[in-house]
Amino acid sequence: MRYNNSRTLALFYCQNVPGAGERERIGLEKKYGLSIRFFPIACSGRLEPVHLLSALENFADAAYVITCPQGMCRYFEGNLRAIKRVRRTQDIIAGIGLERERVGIVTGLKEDPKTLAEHAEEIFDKTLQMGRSPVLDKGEANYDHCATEAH
Amino acid sequence: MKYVSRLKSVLEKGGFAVTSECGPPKGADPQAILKKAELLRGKVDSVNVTDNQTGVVRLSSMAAGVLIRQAGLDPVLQMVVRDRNRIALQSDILGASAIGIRNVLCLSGDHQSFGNQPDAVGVFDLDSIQFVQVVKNMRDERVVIGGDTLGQPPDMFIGAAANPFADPLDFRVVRLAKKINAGADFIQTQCIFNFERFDKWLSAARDRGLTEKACILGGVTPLKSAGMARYMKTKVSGIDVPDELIRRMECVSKDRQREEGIRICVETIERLKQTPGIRGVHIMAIEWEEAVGEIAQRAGLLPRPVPDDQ
Amino acid sequence: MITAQQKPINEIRGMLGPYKRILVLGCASCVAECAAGGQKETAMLASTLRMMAKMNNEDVTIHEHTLDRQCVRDFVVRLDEIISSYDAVLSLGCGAGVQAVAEMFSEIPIIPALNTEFIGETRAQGLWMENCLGCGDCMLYYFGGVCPLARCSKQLFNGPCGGSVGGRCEINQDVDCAWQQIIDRLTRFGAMDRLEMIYPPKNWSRKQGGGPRKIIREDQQR
Amino acid sequence: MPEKYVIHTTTAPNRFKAVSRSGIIAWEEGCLRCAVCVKERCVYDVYYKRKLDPRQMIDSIDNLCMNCLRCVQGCPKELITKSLNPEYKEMGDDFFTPEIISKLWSQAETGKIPVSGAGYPGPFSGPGFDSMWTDMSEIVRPTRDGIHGREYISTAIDLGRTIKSLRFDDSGALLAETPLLVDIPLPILLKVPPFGAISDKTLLGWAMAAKRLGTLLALKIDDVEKLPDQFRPWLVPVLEEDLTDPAIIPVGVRIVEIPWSSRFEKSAKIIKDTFPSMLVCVNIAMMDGMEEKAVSVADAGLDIIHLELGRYSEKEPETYDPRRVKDAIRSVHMKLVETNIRDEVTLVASGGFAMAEHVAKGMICGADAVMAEFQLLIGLQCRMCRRCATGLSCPVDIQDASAKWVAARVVNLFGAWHNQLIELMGAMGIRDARRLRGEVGRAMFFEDLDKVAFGSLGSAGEGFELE
Amino acid sequence: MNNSAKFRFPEVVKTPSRFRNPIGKYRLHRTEACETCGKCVDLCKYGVHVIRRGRVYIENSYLCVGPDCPSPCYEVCPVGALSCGKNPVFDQLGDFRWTPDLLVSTWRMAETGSVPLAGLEYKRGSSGGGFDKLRIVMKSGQTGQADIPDQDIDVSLQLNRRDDHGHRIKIHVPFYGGGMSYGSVSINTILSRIKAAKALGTFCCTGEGGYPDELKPYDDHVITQVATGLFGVREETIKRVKIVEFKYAQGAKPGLGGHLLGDKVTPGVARMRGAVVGHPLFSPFPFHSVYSVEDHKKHVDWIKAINPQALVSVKVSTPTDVDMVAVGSYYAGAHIIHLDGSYGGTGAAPEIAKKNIAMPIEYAVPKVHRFLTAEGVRDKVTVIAGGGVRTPHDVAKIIALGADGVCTGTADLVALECIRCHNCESGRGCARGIATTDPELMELMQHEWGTRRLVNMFLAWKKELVRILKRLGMTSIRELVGREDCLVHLDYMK
Repeated sequence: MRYNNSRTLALFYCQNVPGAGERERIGLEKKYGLSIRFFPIACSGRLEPVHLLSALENFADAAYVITCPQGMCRYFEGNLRAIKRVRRTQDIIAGIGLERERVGIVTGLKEDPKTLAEHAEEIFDKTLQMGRSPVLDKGEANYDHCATEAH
Repeated sequence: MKYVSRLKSVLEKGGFAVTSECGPPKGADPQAILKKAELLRGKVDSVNVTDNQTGVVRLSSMAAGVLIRQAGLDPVLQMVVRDRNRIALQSDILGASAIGIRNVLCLSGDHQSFGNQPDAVGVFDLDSIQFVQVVKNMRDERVVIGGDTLGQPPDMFIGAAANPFADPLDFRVVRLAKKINAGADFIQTQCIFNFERFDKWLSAARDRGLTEKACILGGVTPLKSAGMARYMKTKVSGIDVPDELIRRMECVSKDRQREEGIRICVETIERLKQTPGIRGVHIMAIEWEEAVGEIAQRAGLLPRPVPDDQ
Repeated sequence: MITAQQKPINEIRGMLGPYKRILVLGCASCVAECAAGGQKETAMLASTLRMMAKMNNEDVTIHEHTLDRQCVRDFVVRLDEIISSYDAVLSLGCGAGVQAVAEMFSEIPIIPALNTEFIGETRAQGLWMENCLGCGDCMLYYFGGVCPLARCSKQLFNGPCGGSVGGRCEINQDVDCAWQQIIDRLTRFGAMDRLEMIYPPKNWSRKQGGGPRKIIREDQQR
Repeated sequence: MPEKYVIHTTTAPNRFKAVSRSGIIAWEEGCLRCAVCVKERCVYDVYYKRKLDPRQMIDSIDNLCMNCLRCVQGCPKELITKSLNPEYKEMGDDFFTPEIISKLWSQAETGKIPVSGAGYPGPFSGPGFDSMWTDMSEIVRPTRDGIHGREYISTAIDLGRTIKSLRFDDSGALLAETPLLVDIPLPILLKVPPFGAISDKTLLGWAMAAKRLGTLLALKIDDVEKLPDQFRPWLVPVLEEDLTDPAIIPVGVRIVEIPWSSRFEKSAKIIKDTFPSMLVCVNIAMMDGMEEKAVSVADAGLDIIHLELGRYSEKEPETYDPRRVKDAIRSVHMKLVETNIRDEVTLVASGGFAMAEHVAKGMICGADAVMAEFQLLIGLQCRMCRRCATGLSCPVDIQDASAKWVAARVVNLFGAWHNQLIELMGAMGIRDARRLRGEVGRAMFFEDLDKVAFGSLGSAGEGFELE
Repeated sequence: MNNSAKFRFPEVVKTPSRFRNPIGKYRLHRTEACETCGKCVDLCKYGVHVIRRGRVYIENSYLCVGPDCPSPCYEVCPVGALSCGKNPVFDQLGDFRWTPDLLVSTWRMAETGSVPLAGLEYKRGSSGGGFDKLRIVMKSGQTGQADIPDQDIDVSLQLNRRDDHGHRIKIHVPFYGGGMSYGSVSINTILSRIKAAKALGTFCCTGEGGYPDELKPYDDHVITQVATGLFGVREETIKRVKIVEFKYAQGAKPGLGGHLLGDKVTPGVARMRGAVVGHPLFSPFPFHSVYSVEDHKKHVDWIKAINPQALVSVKVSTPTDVDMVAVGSYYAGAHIIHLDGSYGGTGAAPEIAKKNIAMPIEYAVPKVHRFLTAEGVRDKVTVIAGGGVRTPHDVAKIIALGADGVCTGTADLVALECIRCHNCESGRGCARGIATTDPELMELMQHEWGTRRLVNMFLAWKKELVRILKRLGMTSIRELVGREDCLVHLDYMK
């Protein structure tokens, strides 16, 4: 059951993304097994680089964020901040020789918002095209230091 | 006129070099420096010109060097990094070379707080070792810091100082090595009273092959009195005067202490002449330039070889 | 506030060289404010280093911990219980913090992860400006609250140099001429007379006259 | 206090961070690091204790925050906000609501009854048990001091048949056979839920909990073999089909459950013939006709009726509605009362009891005891996400939990329920749980009260507006 | 106090939040694009924007009324720098009974002395029953009373209706403050409530925690409580007051005793209650000396023997037989029957009790009113309802159902910026400095501020009650008592 696909994607998504309900999510989890770990968040602005890094460090081949469309954030600039933080994270991982694409952010479009399922599929396809993350061992996810200091 | 470094030529010919120093005056009178220089003429190969020694404002060492050069002596231009940044230092090297100064002694310099300008900023843009390297690069690679190429490179015999008596002992040899590796052609040491310590240092330097790479001139100073001996031991950091030497000074009457000082100095030079790896002496007769001739004479260092440029 | 920025990751990695058990040590004071060495940055750096180690198949243990202040012994001493588990400490403190930790734990290498920059002001979100050199002899009265030492590129004391044009410094169009600001401010509150005198050479002994400076306040001591 | 009145609990910490109702969103960009930061002034030190769990990506701040909003209201740059947690909102279902689930988590963790300040925050009333209030009396009721009290309140009940009267022969010897009874110290039986990431360790933990609580664990008959023999007296094997071969009944159990069918009497006879001292429980699904079935079980002289709301068992999925349980129990109870046989049989209900209050209310409606099932999972931090039922892995890896931890959590949970029952019974002036059964006189029902109070408030003619 | 001609209601003194960022329903946001044209500053009549040193700041985001705004700044900003949205914090405030709207509008009343201008539902919550499904029936358009000045509408209440030799006490508003003990709340909270009670010409109850000396100047406005623990009850305290309240039960935890956690028993609390510092205190349930109405009468007589003129109030919760209890209390000699409904506040109670035991006040009041009326004694006793009364509309509704007046509790605390986090009982107590005895936390609130907030809120309540009475065509709140015809219930409306 674990790693029934060869990649693991950590997917953080704003609760306002269409089709992000629990029911839909269970459907997606069935489809992807543990290949995608879904993390609904109250606002993409809640996500810090350390969350993305932690995901990459511990279990994920790629860590992506899906935000609500620009101008739709309940916190006004949560999704804008998320974009900056993702860029910063990309700089950090690039600095250690990881591909920038292992971290990314997708912003929904106001006019034609995609569902969580559509986003997930696109991002997961991208993930499959990447190699296995050199950070992860070939085996199990590692949570040895589960208590990472967060902020 | 083609100038050459007399110090360099003596050493290149395998001679035992003799240098001394004279401090520029606290005033603009050229005669003050020329008078001192005159006392040294024919007694030494080259004359160190100190650079605002102990942080006291004096006639510039560059100007004094020029005066001495013009008087036909071979100056060793002392330059401290305390007062000039890298622009000034490099520029002064070029200027010194242009007017015929052929020796430079690269120093950190005494801290400004010791002199009469305690409020001054201490520049210390480069340290002495970096400075040695910079001069070497200017001379050999024709480049200044940052990589710009020079037209005509300076012609400098590069010196540096070493103090075998400061702490930590083990690192003193490392520091000597760094100076020599940075490009020092010759080394003038702090004045030697404690041979036990000096020998340890020198033998470590020999073991590293440093005595082959650069010419080490042992520093000597004639003691004027027992009081001076005690003062140097206790008040001047980095100078080590053994107690037995102080006792020896104390054992003679006050009016004979100068004579005793010269005798000790001559003995020291004799011993240095026998020491493998020592290529000369640097006689620092502090405000007592008159003594230099006598010391040189009695130590069998005279006459000095006739310089090539004369 | 002291400002700092993280060193390039490869430089840090290089310094960590042979060490196997590393404590990444943050500081929750100034460097946290400038987002260089706080708890969050510490977690990020530790995570990054762990990833690097994994990528290179190195068996390295990296933990993080953040002190309230690295430059205060009372906080630093709390490391006493854990320090022996590590081969090296990677400090995200400012230079003062790094040295305070080093001073207390002489047996273990302390490696700086930051470049300490300057004493500065938080001008705007994400913008920090240098405005003090810590010269020990404040002259801001004469200069209308703008320090020519910190903010004039030439550290001039007696008025703008010939490079001041349109309120800009010759260094760069982005740099304000401190002297223009000084003059503007003094003019505004009618104190230009303060600039009539020749400001005497600066007394640098307050900054470096006696080697590293210290402040001793007996009333504050125990 | 005598052992029988107390359930000992010890804190059993969460293995995973609990999903919390809301979370702090604190933006760092623009943070001034004030000298007197509102974060440092947090009464609960949540910022100081902050940690990130990378497995769940849960920031501990969300669990520790007590919602005083002082940081939100104090941050000079208004960088801190509180937001509802999308995961929390989606937990469970409309019966096992997120609020109930998280309350059960904390009871299982601490063994303490939920206590809070301020008034009741919930809706005025609701369907099912939420439309009942229990009564109390101002003055003339026995004294008690709740769980802190000096007087004992018994929550023990008996399972099995009782006889209406005792008869003696001339010598004074008892004529009637004394009925077989199993007494349990609290009116709650445990039942292995129909789904869940259940491993042998989990089962063992539950059995340990049942033993420690002195109650019973109902489980599939095949699962009995997975447990050490020593637990047999606390297990109730459940047969899903009629019994033909008594050999499959594990020796040492005291009660066996069989399904109601047209042949249930035959199955029961086989059991009673083979194990004369064994109690037989008959499972009747909550659906039309259950009343008659219950009467038939009682008439057949069997011991226990298990009225089950058959949800996930897929037996009667369409009839599932936990809020009907109240009425189902009342209906069966009343039928048994009418048939004059109520006291001769034990009525156990299962399927609609999410909170301690439901136990008391279920008993008031007529049950002798209730069975808890999903609570056994929720106590282990289950979120009722039902991923396991669809073949997905459990987000809190229940299957990996140690039996010891499982037992401690379940004991804590029902220890807390026990104390809540005592609170409620104390307020009602009832000192014995057996007297709670069918005591509708000490309950108030929304429908009745509402109609009496407001039924006449119904007219607003032309030219009027409502405010 | 009896000389009502002299009494004047206090003026509203604007009293903003004691926190830097008051919480509002909407939130405005300004981007860097702002060019400081100042249009928004001019346009906004709520004072949201301010201009300072060449920059416009959003200073009072909480005053924004969102879509209710007649001239929304965010629609006219020439560079589109402004946007408006619901404050996300708002969503997670409150609960079914105290909705975020109710909390915020109560805060607004406590700040300004008026109901909110726009944007907030301040009349009812969303509990789905009782008050929240009752509506007041008003004649459309103007009524004859519209021309009467507000001050001529009488909202006062005579508390002694027995015509005995007890004090003749009139309260100038139809509500007084319910019991909150010294220990469960801070002295600042107590002082705020009692000072507000004095200013408004009404009373406030000490609860069962003693009678702190700080209250001496307000003796004429204090109701002191005698409860099962008898904490702090002394002859002297009984003599000092005009009203004594027996607490038989508390609506939030009927049938259970009181419980003050050890942490809250500070030296001051211990001294007041005659207890040991740091040890939890229990009030048993019920009075162990009262097993009948006759026993109860002995209690009442005891008070009357000590303080013959004192009015006696009997606080009971709401069991099925609440009507019997009320009648019994009347015959035992009580002046006031104080019914405490099950959904009221508390410093700490098991959740199982708060929700499940005894009936909501909306049921108890008509039951008692009808029974007392049938018994022919309704005019002889004052019925006070408490436990779940949150708004002036709730006051009007419960009076129309048969109460004479109401008793407030949670609303007072909300005015003091209680946020209903439900943590009154934990650790050091209320993190917002209201229900705590922690010296540091107590400092968060000063009673001068608290008094002004409470006065403001109750003046807003009074104003709203007057408005309701006028629309109902009444000149006195007495006319409203038991007027069920002024109410409809949405579930039963034809």
